[in-house]
Amino acid sequence: MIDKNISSCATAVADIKDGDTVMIGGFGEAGSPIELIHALIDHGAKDLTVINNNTGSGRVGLAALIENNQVAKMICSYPRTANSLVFPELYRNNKIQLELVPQGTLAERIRAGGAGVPAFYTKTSVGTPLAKGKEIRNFDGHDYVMERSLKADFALIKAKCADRYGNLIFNKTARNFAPIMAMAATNTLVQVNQVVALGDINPEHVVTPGIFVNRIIEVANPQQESQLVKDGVVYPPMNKVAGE
Amino acid sequence: MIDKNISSCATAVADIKDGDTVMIGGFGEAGSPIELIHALIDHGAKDLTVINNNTGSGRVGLAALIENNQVAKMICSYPRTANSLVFPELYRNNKIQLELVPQGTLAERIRAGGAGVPAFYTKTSVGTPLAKGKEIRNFDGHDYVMERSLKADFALIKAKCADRYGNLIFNKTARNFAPIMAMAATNTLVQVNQVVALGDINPEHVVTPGIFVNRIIEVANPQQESQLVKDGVVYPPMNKVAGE
Amino acid sequence: MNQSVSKAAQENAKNAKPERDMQQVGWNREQMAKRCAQDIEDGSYVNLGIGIPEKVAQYVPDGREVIYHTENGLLGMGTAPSEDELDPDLINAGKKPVTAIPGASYFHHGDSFAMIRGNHIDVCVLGAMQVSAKGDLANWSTGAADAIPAVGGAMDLVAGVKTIYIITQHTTKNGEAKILPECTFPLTGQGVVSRIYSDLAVIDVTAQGLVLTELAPEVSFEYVQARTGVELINALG
Amino acid sequence: MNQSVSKAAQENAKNAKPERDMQQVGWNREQMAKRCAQDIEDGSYVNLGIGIPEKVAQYVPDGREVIYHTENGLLGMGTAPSEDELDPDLINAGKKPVTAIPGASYFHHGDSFAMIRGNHIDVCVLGAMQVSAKGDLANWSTGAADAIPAVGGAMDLVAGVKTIYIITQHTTKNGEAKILPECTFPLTGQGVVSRIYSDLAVIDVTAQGLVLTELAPEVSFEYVQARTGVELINALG
Repeated sequence: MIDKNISSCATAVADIKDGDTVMIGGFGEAGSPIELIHALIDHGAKDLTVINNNTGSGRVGLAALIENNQVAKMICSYPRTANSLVFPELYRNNKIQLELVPQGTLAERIRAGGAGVPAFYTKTSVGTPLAKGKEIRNFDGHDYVMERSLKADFALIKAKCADRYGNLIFNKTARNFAPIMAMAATNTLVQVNQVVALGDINPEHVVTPGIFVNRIIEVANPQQESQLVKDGVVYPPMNKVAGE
Repeated sequence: MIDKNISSCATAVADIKDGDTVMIGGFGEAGSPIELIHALIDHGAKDLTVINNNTGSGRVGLAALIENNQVAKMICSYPRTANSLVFPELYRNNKIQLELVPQGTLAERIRAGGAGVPAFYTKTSVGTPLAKGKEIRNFDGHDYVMERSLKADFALIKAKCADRYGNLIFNKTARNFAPIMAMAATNTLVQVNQVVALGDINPEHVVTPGIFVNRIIEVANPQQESQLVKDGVVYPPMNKVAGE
Repeated sequence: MNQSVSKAAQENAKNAKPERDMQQVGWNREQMAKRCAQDIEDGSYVNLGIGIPEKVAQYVPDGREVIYHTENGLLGMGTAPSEDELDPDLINAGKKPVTAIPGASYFHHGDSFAMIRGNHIDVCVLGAMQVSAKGDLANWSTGAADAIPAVGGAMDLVAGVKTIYIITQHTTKNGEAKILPECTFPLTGQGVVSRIYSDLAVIDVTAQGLVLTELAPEVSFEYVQARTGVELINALG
Repeated sequence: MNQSVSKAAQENAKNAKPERDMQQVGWNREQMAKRCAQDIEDGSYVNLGIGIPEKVAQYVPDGREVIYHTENGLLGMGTAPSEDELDPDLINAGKKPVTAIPGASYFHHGDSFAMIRGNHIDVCVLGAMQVSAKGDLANWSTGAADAIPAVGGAMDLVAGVKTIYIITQHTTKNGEAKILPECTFPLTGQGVVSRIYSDLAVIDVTAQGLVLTELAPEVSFEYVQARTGVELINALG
């Protein structure tokens, strides 16, 4: 019998190893799997390569994972945002690597990783510093840059609903990178607001078919990143310096 | 104001020119836009390159378009099926060209055409006659073949519902090639069973966003290819030889 | 897959041509499918080819939940429909009417073959015209000049699915070997086959060569070897 | 887009440095957005960058229906939400809360950038740090050594959208020209800009060079030319 439900985020992330590549869903806070990220902080795996569009904000979620020195390298398109404090400081001090990728190329590299395409060509970044060192090739009179696919050992994503097969639906623009990351990771871990019965999701409405999902963890009332940042929350709490 | 509704299939296909490339949706009869194809037969554009997974069956729809000598070249994965009579005879007599493409490569080439990717690499067909003359390249110890994208001047597809923006939903496995063909064609013509009001399709359930659709034609009760074949229908009727 | 064999094939497969018994020897079609079904694990995502492979679904042992993929855009394919359920828009890759189980999902061809190409399907069971000692598969064309070439999704499946099982008669109707040192027909894929379920035996493709791991009842290793174009390793003796 | 300008930029842009009037000359931010909005055609699919470009949506003339794309996965973006409508899962590319109009659709990042890369979006309006005579655009980085590089979707947009409009102050805060023979900052894209809407003028990028087609009220061609790093073609006189 297929039942991808896992009892806790801690159990779900338990086999993430030092040095693994981890894709983390979300665009800003929309779709950010805060509870799974915090479980990964508790778990402690280090030297991770993390793929996310940004680098988190405040001192929770992805930013906290970075602050906790678990991330050796970020692959992202926009590492600085409002309330992004952790990454810029580490980056300026050469304590974290950055592979900067245009957002659409990042998405397509992930999609290619999931679709069994090792490399593809795109016009994006031709003639810019981000094409440096990459193969340029002319097709039909236009220059394109060759980009390699991205895969991951784990994907940590958030969805609205799942059934026990792992079929997923999302909420509005929180969908963003999750469906393609689910395709590109060996192990896809999904925190969902609600687990529903098999058949409750109309087969026409499934966004991510269960074949791309390995573990489901129901987190009925997930925390909201912006609220945590507003409240000055620091994760893990012990990282908070006395007197702060 | 945006209203992509067109009054008739005849009007919708009127600007298809001799020599155009036309993608036609459907996998067998599921999703085959019979009424649009018949309008194209009435219209008469010739020397077409047609992209479809098959070559039609009986003497209606795509098979009839081929029989009517409008197709110079087929790009498809499986040109012979049960009740496929027209193509094999023309092919054996060198009256039609065939570019045979593995089904998944066909799909990915179309998707690439729609996604602005001029070429990509795939393992499919490596070491087989279908890779002949194509670039083979090794990534991470495995050989891949380079495949070019496919685009079209027109796509003729069938959907279940549309709104005036051109947002589409499909019925079951009749979805097949339609969403990617809609992306890859300059002009996407869609026959739909029902046109609904704006907002009647849940934004979470839209399969093909309206940006990929140019013209909608409501065909409330489309003909079913298998029924036509069973009934011995020939299109256009005048092609039926006396005494048949 | 077209399992018929051309004149060219008959002339090429010269390795072993004992007379084929008219009487039933070894497993019949149902039994081959049943034997293969034993190796479909609980929780697998499986794509079944047209013909005998389709029958595998009927024989998966009780207690195992298996999800069937059909490359025309459905995960969670069910059994054939009743008259009432029949919908010409709900078909399988063989263009036959099917049903969808609770927990199914529909998607377009691009996404469907991303599943295949991206190594997400666990097992694909296909028929064969020829299999080589290295696991090369030929099952789409005899290479005959007058044939209408047609490949469908076969090349994508063998290139992308994690494990490829072959169900095939051990020899052609005329008794020629289908398991050969090299395929003489055009390939579907190189080194893609993991295991062969024939009417006579179960044979694994390994780095050491073809290993016979199981014999049909009342069939001897020698009987199988005599009908095989390459030397088999006998794991039973 | 970060519109601040580094020391390096100040040193590099030596072509034209007249004193900037403290008093308002030419169009203000709202007027620039309004002028640009006149050129957004009925039925267009439009992506608006952060900052002044966002304001364009407010000024599209009545009677035109325009559909806004935001690259984080929404076609049919509406106005800012009321308190009641606010949903942190419904945001734009600038991570600000938005709404969705009837007829909207959600999709994932792969599909969203397929729309962009595949030339399906008609118009993108962006800010600029520098624009060259050939329509090269620099709007993502000053190239300063200590800057945290961040590109977002800018390179994808300029490479994939059919028409790129730029709304920008004609000069930097220090009065240096932003329209230059060559961009000195790292490029976002080569030869991608179609038209520039500055506070002083509307300028088209053509094969013949930069063509001034319109002047802000009370602004002379000579005034604009003096603040531009390349020779302009005057289409008005």
